[in-house]
Amino acid sequence: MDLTLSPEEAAFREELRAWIEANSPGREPEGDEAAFEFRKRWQRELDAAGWAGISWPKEYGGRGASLIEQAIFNEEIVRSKAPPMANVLALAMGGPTVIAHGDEDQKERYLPPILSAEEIWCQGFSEPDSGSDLASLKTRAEKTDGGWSVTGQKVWTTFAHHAKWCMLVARTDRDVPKHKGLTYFLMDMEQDAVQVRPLVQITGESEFNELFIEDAYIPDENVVGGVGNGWMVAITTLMHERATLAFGLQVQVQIALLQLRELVIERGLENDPIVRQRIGQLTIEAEVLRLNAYRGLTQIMKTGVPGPEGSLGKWQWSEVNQSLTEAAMEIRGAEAPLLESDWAYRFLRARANSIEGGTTEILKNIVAERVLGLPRMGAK
Amino acid sequence: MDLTLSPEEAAFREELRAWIEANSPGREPEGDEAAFEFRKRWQRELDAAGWAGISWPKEYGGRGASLIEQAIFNEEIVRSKAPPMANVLALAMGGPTVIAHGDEDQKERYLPPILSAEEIWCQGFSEPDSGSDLASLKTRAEKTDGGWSVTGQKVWTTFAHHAKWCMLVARTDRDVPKHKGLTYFLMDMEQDAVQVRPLVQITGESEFNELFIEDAYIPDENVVGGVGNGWMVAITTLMHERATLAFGLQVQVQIALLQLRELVIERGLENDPIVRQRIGQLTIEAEVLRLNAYRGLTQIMKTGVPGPEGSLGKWQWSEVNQSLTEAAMEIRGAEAPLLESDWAYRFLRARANSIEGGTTEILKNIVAERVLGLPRMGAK
Amino acid sequence: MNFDLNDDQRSIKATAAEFLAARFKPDHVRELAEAGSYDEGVWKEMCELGWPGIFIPEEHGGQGLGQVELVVLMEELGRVLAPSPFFSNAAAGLVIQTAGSEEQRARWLPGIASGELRGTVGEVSGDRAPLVADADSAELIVLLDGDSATVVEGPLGERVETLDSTRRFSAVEARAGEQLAGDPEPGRDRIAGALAAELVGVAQQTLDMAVDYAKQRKQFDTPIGAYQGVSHRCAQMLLEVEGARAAAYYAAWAADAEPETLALAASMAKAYASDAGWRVTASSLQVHGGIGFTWEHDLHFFLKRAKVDGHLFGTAREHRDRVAALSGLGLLTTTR
Amino acid sequence: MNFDLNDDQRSIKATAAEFLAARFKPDHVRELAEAGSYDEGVWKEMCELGWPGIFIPEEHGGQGLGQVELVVLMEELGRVLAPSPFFSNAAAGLVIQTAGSEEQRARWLPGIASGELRGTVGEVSGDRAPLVADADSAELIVLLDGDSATVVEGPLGERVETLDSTRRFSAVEARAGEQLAGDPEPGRDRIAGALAAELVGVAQQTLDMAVDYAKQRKQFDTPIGAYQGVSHRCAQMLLEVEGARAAAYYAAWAADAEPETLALAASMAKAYASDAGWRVTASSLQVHGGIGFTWEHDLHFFLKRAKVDGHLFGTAREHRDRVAALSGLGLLTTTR
Repeated sequence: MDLTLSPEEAAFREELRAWIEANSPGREPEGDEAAFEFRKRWQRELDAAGWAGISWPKEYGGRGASLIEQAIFNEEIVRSKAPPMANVLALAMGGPTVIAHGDEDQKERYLPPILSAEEIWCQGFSEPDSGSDLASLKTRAEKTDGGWSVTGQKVWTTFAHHAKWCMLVARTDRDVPKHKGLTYFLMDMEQDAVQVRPLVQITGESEFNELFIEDAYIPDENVVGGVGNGWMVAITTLMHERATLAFGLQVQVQIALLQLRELVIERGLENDPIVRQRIGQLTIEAEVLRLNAYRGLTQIMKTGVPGPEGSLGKWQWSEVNQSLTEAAMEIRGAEAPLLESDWAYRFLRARANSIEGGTTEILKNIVAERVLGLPRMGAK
Repeated sequence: MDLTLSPEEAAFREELRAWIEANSPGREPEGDEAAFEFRKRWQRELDAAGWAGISWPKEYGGRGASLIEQAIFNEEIVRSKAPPMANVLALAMGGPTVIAHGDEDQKERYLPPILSAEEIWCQGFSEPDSGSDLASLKTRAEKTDGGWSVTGQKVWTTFAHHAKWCMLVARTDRDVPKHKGLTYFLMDMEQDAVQVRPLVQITGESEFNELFIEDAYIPDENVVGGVGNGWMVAITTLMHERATLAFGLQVQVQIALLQLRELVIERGLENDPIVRQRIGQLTIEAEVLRLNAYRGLTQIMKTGVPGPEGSLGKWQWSEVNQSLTEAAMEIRGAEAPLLESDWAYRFLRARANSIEGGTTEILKNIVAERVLGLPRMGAK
Repeated sequence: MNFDLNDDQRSIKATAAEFLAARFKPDHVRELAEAGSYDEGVWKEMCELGWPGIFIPEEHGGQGLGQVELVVLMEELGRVLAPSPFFSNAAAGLVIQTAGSEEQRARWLPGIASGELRGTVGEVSGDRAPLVADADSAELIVLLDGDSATVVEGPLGERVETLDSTRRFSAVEARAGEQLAGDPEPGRDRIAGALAAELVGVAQQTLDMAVDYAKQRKQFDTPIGAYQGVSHRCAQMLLEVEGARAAAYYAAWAADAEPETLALAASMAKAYASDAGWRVTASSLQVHGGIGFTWEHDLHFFLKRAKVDGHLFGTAREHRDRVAALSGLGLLTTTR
Repeated sequence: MNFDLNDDQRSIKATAAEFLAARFKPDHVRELAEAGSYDEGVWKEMCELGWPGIFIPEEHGGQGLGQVELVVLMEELGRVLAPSPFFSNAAAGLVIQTAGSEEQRARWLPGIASGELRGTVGEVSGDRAPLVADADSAELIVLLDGDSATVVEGPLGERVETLDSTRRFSAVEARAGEQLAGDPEPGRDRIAGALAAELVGVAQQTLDMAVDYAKQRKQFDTPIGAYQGVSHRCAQMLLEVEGARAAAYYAAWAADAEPETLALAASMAKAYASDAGWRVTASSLQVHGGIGFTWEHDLHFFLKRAKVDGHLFGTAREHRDRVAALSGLGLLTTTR
């Protein structure tokens, strides 16, 4: 057991810190378009300096470093208040999925423009009627000459309005049990058959989109992992989502906790015993979240693949973040309802944490069945 | 809406208070046998003065008063620190079940000795393998000449060692779906075929017993509600359990809360903000419990039968009582582990609250399905 | 003893429910909320029905009913999330009625009862009242500061945006005005109790929405309400809604029939309902899943109202502490 | 960076688990608990294996390993609920090793390491230490009182009965003795961390029991573990066990490798594990239903140990407050 950085890891961090300090792009501009362009430029700079695909293999343009170094990178980006990269879904999920299940042509075609942010990716899994039950999705792909014609609706699609490629799961065979008839495609978003409509959230903002797809064309060579294997390929994407993105989330919790402590001091509540219990508990839970994130990485590095334990981290994160933002409301007292503070926004936004990327109910099912080995629901 | 006592109710309470003050039997003696005899004597006195079956019809020896008066009686007994009556299960559950489902002979035979505590009753529903799933019980009754021969095992049987009669549910037909093959019997406990073994609890005490029944004889006339109707009759018993006993439980919570406040003062913690929040919350929950108990009575008086809402009260009571005893442990701090205080016992005893008389999981099912009308588990 | 509404109260409830369901359909409430405005026509109708004066004595132009009847209306108004100055105006009436001198009551209550003189109440903290409902339209603003209540002329203050866009708030600077003669505490307790009842309505509505959705929505070929993860959550919501309702009606009854227990009962109701309101509406969102997180679904308006109500006229924490103080070493509360 | 035991530590863990499973079978533990006694033979074996000195430097007769190795043993001891003076003796060693002068360490540590001179630690509150494990058999009693630690000769005190009959406690009057030279705080933190690890073992065992039972026990023709009411509860137990384990091992690592974060890490571990230990064992009882409430089932011994451990060397509330104090406005903790 050794929680200190190895000399290589320490060197990596030092180099990265120095580089970020020298190259930090400053404050993000206002406005969605401008901010996104800014993030793309920032990613190009990171990529040029070899920081874009930390844990990707060298042969595909990555750094070939360990997941620990990937985690250090994520921590340092947040810590330094540098903006995130533009192509986060492709870097964390799409790329690793192509690396795991794509053929050589696909790897050559898709991976470089992911790293350079030339081609942004989005994820088309969820549908209005198949939230947690992914395998029940209804978007269908009909075979045509040399490709597929896709029709359906997707929802909760981040970055869809910026994206060139969509990781799309669609039904290619309606005559087999529902998990078996799915195929994983890379769909070109630049066609009229794909319409993007922003989805306004309860916060008033719109991070997500709906996709309306009508007779979109996808060539055969854009099938990843083979026709009918979409379920398995999609699981790879989701496992990477929970394992890798979760890491960045715990860092954000640490930052939010710092800000919450500042709020407590600002309000003169640092000696309020009830507030202290609350902050103490949140500090402990955030630390446990951080430790479990590292334990998770250690596990993945040993076994090679993210396991169902990643669900624990996502679940715990959602509880800590909800509890933290509720604590901020309590600390703000009579003024908590005012929208003038960012805390009111964060408080509302946190309600989605226990739904997005797997509802807590589904995560508990996964933990119960796949980690604890309890019988599946409905088993006799 | 009128939460004041009506003139009749107020007069009832005054009369009762005066009577208890004049007739209070003093402290219960030590030892199970002696204490039980004491409670029997006390019940006989109450019965002689017309206080034993407050809400039972006059024709069966009761007072013919309302459930509100029954509730007032229960409150006053606890408030005055008088001992409980000996035959609680028969008064609250067995008698009302006979009144609802028994024939005239049965009413005449069984009801008077319940009131006078001449014949104590116990309840034989639960079995080791059929805790929440009552209908899966395995104790079987085979038809013999003029009666039934019963074999099986029962558990969690309070007062079995004092009891003359057992409300026994047994399977009389194995060839029909499980709810349908049950029959409700009154089994004579005074036969060698019925062995009683005390069941030691985690508290070290034994309130409950196991019954080992081997070829016990029950005559035909001891079937209540007809052969094959045991499920329906048993539900009546359980409804009365949740509706009526719950009332006494909330009064006990009020008393415990008083003692907890005394503990807080004794420890000099009355200005500790965390303790105050805890006590404040418990006070509120205990009050809500009390109010809901009265609302429940109002409902029963309107509709005539206890409904599934009684499950809410039992569930809420278990949470309040567990929370209250845990608070006592926190307030006792470093000395909480010591057995010298009664709080340590109560704390352990409270763990059973969410299991006995219907687990919280089952109560939530009942509320979800029967109050909210949600689909049954496993529904498609 | 009868823990149930009497026939008159039940009839008020049924009439109010019907009226409000017709006037405040979800789409209309959404329109008003998005515009940050009220429906003045419906407010006029309410005035014609005598609602603003329901608890005000007949001698002052009211209906001469009590806090229980007010609370019946508040619950129903919460159920539809009525964007309306009803609450702020009633709050002013409650304080003036309980703390005003005979002359002050005679001067102000008739206008409040008829809706011709609109009032509101703000709680001062430091040198301002940060969140005063409808101070931008009320003609009479009662400022509560510790144990004093001062009446100043409105409209006043600066509009502020809160989470709850179905109610209009302003920040008002503290200032001198006409002092009310009596203790404002009982009035404040009645206001807290009225908010508790509004929270009951809000929570009940989101529970109903969750139950309906859980019956229809299928996942893995099964209605989600057949999963204990959802059904037990709904049962918990019911427990809390019923608890809040019992506490809110008890507080209302105490205000009318047993004023000496009002302070304790009101704090119990506001503490319990503030927690329950938030927890139940948040639980309903979890049952709804992603759709509940969208602006186009109505749920969020309820969630936000519940959260904001929880912070008005004392948070749960403040009221819990007061309950601890008021219950002290008190004797066992038995049946009254 | 590697958040996992190294090969040596894994081997210690496996050996300890095997040894303890053989020596402390449930029926034997029950026998000892009901008699209120320890198995002296097994204690001798532990001494022969060098366990009492696992963290004590070789120059003082120990194995020269660290807090992580001690915590590995504590977790395994917790798993079988070993009735043994191991913990109390280790506690004395931890305080003397960190707060004793060179001479004091040389005088006492070898006896503690070999088990020939048994020690224990009591926390004084007012004029007595109300709960000192094994004070009735220890020859050396360290009394902690604020920032002073005093060594007095044992055995001492009066046996007291606690919820946990698998451990023997006495109340000891405060008295004068030989002062330890240094600050007892790091020693106390190591003790709290060791208890956190014991709680992890206790909780893990009851989680395993719950999962096994949930697979076998059928109700309504279905294994109860197929109901979300039970399966989600078990998932929650796992979350808390894993959280407690992460915090406990981190605190142990900090003691060995980064003493400046020990205080914070130890308080985090003890607070989290005290809550988790109690909640997980209580949850296991709920999963077991009635059978878990009987004396004849083993579960209650675990539940009681967990509750009592939660109150030793600082309750969750005390440690949480200390976490708040120590984290203050501190900077973000990034990877070390």
